[in-house]
Amino acid sequence: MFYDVKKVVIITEKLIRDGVLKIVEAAGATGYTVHETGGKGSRGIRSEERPHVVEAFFNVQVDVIATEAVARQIAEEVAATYFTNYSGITYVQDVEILRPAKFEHHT
Amino acid sequence: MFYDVKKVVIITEKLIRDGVLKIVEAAGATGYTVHETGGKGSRGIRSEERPHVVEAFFNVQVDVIATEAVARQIAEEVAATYFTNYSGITYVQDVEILRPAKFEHHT
Amino acid sequence: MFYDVKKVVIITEKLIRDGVLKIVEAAGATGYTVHETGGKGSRGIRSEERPHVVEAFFNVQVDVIATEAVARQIAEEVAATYFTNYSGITYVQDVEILRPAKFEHHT
Amino acid sequence: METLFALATKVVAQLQSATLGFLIGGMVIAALGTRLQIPNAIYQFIVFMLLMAIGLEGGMEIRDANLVEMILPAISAVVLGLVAVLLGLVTLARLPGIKTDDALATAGLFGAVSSSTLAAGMAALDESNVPYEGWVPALYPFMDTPALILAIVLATVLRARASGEAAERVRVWPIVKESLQGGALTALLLGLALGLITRPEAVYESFYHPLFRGLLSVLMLVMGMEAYARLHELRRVAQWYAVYALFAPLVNGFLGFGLGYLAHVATGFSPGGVVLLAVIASSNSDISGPPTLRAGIPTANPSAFIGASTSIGTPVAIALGIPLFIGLAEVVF
Amino acid sequence: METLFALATKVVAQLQSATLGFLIGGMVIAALGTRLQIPNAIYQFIVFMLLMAIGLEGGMEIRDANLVEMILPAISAVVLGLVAVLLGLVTLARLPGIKTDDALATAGLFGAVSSSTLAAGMAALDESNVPYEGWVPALYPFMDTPALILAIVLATVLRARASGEAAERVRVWPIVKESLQGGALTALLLGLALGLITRPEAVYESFYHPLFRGLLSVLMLVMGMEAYARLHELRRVAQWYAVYALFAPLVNGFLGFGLGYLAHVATGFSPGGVVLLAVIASSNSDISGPPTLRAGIPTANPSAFIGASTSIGTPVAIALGIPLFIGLAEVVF
Amino acid sequence: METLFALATKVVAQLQSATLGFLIGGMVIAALGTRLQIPNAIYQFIVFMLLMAIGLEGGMEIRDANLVEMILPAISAVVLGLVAVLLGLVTLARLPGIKTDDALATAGLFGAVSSSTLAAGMAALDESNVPYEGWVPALYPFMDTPALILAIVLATVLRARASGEAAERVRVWPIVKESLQGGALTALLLGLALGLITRPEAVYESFYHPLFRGLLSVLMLVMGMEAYARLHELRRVAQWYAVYALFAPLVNGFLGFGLGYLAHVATGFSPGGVVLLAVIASSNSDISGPPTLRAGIPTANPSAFIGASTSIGTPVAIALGIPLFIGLAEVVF
Ligand SMILES: Nc1ncnc2c1ncn2[C@@H]1O[C@H](COP(=O)(O)O)[C@@H](O)[C@H]1O
Ligand SMILES: Nc1ncnc2c1ncn2[C@@H]1O[C@H](COP(=O)(O)O)[C@@H](O)[C@H]1O
Ligand SMILES: Nc1ncnc2c1ncn2[C@@H]1O[C@H](COP(=O)(O)O)[C@@H](O)[C@H]1O
Ligand code: NA
Ligand code: NA
Ligand code: NA
Repeated sequence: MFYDVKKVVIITEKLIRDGVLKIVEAAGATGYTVHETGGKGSRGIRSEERPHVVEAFFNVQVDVIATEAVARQIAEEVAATYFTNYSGITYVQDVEILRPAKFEHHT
Repeated sequence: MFYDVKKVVIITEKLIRDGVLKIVEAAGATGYTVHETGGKGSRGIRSEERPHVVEAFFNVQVDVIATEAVARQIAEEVAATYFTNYSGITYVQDVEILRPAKFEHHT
Repeated sequence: MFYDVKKVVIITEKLIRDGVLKIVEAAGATGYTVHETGGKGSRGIRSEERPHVVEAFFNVQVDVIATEAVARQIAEEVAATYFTNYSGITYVQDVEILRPAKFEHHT
Repeated sequence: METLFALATKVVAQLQSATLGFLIGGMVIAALGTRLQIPNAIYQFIVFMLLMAIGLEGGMEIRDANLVEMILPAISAVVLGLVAVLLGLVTLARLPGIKTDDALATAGLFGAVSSSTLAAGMAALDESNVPYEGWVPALYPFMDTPALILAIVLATVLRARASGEAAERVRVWPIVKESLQGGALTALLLGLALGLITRPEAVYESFYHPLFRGLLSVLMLVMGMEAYARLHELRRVAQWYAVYALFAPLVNGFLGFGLGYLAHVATGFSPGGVVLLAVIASSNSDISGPPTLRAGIPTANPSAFIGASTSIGTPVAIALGIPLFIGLAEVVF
Repeated sequence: METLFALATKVVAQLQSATLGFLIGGMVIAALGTRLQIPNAIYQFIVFMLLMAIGLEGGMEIRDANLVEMILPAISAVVLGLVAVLLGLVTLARLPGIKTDDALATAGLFGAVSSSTLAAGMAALDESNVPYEGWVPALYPFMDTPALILAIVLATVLRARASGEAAERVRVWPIVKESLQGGALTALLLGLALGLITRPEAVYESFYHPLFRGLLSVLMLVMGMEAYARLHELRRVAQWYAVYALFAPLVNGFLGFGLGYLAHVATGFSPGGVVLLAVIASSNSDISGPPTLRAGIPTANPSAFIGASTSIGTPVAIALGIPLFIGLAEVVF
Repeated sequence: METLFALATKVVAQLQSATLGFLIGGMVIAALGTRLQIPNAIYQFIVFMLLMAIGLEGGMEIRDANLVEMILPAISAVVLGLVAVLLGLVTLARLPGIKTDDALATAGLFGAVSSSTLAAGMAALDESNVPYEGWVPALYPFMDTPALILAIVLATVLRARASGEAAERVRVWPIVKESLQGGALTALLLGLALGLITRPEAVYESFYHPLFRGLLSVLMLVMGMEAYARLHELRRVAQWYAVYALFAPLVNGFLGFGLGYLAHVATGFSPGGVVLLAVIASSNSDISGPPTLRAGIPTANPSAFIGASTSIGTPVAIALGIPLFIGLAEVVF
């Protein structure tokens, strides 16, 4: 049996990773996965290969599987908190999972 | 022309990567893509950055594009085989591809 | 408010990354994200871990969020230009984003 | 009394050693929240360099060594690995709230060997000008592999017995292979082979040997930072693991000293060799043991065995064990 | 006239130094589109090695140093860091089209310290056989942290005043912590502590010291390549940043030379120490300053401060500043 | 007869060399399924270090060298690169079941140069105390670039001819650039320039030179592991590639020895230089050649050229070629 939930993806500066993860956990997500990436957007190229002479100036991608409400809240909160001063994008996708209890907040 | 197929994603301990890939290939997938990741779930934080003093104790993410039947079978088999003793999650998504023959098992 | 757009993913040899990115930018995408990956497909295993004794012989994954038309055009153009001689796959997915203006070409 | 005082003085003097300083420094900066990172690639390369150096020297020494002298220490190593696991089974596993699987995995780790502790022991002996046979570090696999195998076999057998089923025959060879294929042991064994067969003197003297001590200092820093980082895992599990991790290195190490002493009397094993055997016994595998055990005893909780080993076992073996065994040797010999 | 000529000769001679060659070589090959990459892991490790070496030597020297001699130079370092930021506020920030936040972040970076420039200065003094007190490089944090803090505090206060709100009290301690937790400063401070407390002579002489110059050459190559790669960021912002980046290292450096000279007269600060203080003042933080500023002044545009610092400030400090201050010392002392 | 025997003895003696031991050791542990990995970052840095060392030494030597003596060897290098490709066209390309594109790409790789084989050759000459002109390793690009260009140009022309279309003019300059921008060649050329223009003696003697032999041993291990890992690619393609890969290094090497000998007679090229020219000719590009060829001849199957080169060509050149050419030199000179 597969169940419908959401995946929210945040791609942003490594520098604010910890802030993003705080929002993710506070919203009630049960976990997250982090990738190191490079990329280009409105604020220029960030590379994961070149020596990071400037410590922490490249991208991370955070993927969170969560219920629809939690996922949308994370996307909106991250964008509202950070995307005026820091570069980043966020998007939400449909996913089907097997163990819905694993992705619901244990209160 | 785009065709509808599925993507199954498995995020789990690097240690069991080879076992997961065996299931993927046995199910008839024609390929896979592997990412190194870090993350947090029910069993604590795994980081891809810190020295892996403990060899092989971080995460890999395996993405497989396959027909719906194959994708669901991979998700279920990986979960049944490994997720009692090892940490990990799996999910399935819709994707559209161009060359359907490339993702069907050649028997 | 969330808006529906597409994500196109290209997984191919690192060697042709710059060519792929040119197609991405020419098609009007406003940005992209690049991951280093390993994988296996019809042309054998590529690993991101082993020393790349052969410079540049492993995979990159390029993710582009764009309008449907742009996304499909990128997928088709990359496949037509490169996938006869180089290994690679491409697929398109639905995504919901927050700031549609960010992903439309500024002309 | 006087000897006890001499021992204490010796132990305190060792505390000023740079090796130990880097280990403790690593813990302190991690506790202070540093963003300093030794990249994983560097860490892996350092482990390779140290074990290749140990292997090469061992191989070159064995060429001219009296093989008979090696027999007793080698047997001692095997015995020490096995005894450590059995000791864990009759102590840790019997404690309240401890699962047998978790206990056996932990005892397996403490029976196995740590390359970082071994290298720290070699550096400490060099600093104290205590000579030892160059092949002693090569006893590593003689203790490591048997400990891991015994832990996995016992866990499998006891689990089967508990569930009332006939125990499936444990296939030992795959475990041996898995253990020897680990990065650290491969480097050691390859170094041994190259030291025995080829003429690596020039590359050893110009590269592996002079870099040994410096690379070790970086490794100590990493181990210290890791010890702190893993503490939170230890907090998730029963406190008995912390208690075990405090005593097991010392008990195993004294057993090693004892067997080494017998070999000293019987076949002239050097005092430095006795100390190093004790250090190896005292050490617990922090690199390649955990995945072997995770694969071999999948039902065991990794937080239990890794936290105990990395956060307490290794610091105890290095900071207490090494000075203690060196001090003891100065008193005994 | 004659002294000016002597100065010019000295500066030209320095241009043949290998250190500078690697820096310029890095720019050239980047401009030619090389695919050569020094892996990030290697870069991070080199920075660690250099700062650990600097720290260890500083710590070992401080053990036997006359602490009174260190007071004036240390105070000078703090003053230089603060003055650099204030100078930026009354020059760069007043220029047309320059946002105050961007100007303060840039001035903070130029007030802070670059480990690569510092290491290059040490190598240049060694090549010229100019001795200096071993603890001078350890003045690094005395200039770095105050500069970063002042820039962030001023930006916060001015922003509040501009928006008419009561300025929220800036909490200084988190900024100090954030700054000291950076990888480079941690390595330096840990090295200092280990040099003071333990006996790292052997590992320093066998590892950190002999590798210093070579690792520095690789770092110079990286900095050169990075300087070229960041040029495009500089092109996005007002040209005043380029002008500022050209003059600030020299102005800050000469101020450093001046204060150092006073310490020379007052408490016998060595000529080499004066030069090194000037080099530290002249340098601008290219590694750990930027994220601290990015976090502390989030409204500032990183393209402005990073481009100016990495692409112009660092090359100017190394290629012009260092030979200039060494030449000046030969003329003055 | 006697000379043949002397040659054989020499070759066997070389088999005990540590360099070769690491290469073969790498193959063996890969075959045994080791999990040991030399991280990619370390591998890339080692290649940089070796080629920078080669470049610096070459540059410093060229400063005082008689440029006339360099002319014949440099011309020989170009000729050898071109001849190797042409030989591949008239042999490999004519074999049954071999596509011309694949054959040309393979021949281009074997005409090009391997930095690892070159460094192994230098180490072997040093061990045998055979001196050579310090600029000989810098002949690398004189052979490498022409071979790659000729292979790509021929493939393009022949493909056009086969399809009946007018051959599009092949633009040679982009290929030259692409080839010289590769990481390995950049390091070599930058080293040359720095050696010529600046005074890198101190950093060379304290860093690049003493680490050379040790880093080479690690590189040999990587090449050995890689040779084994690529074997499966070779199995996918016609066996003629394996046959070609077995003979081409020796044929190309003997041609190199011959031309070098002529230069010896004509302008006094040293015996060690002759050997090194043979080694360069014998070597095949395993690092930067493949992507240049993949981009230049996209229709060629990489499994064919990479398998042949990495799994057979390089081991043959190092394990057979180097001892053979050194032995030959002892007999001839
Ligand atoms: N259209 C896009 N598609 C995919 N990734 C993007 C896109 N735009 C931005 N990004 C990613 O988000 C990061 C920050 O974007 P920005 O805030 O536009 O500078 C970039 O470095 C990319 O990694
Ligand atoms: N809710 C989640 N969203 C995204 N990734 C997750 C989530 N939960 C777990 N993961 C990933 O799966 C790994 C294993 O999870 P667990 O089995 O819960 O420890 C974690 O380390 C994460 O990388
Ligand atoms: N079915 C698949 N699912 C996921 N990734 C794939 C699949 N097939 C190919 N790939 C990826 O695309 C790369 C090139 O594939 P190919 O052109 O088939 O050799 C592989 O190395 C994989 O990373
Ligand atoms: Na042990
Ligand atoms: Na400064
Ligand atoms: Na060749």
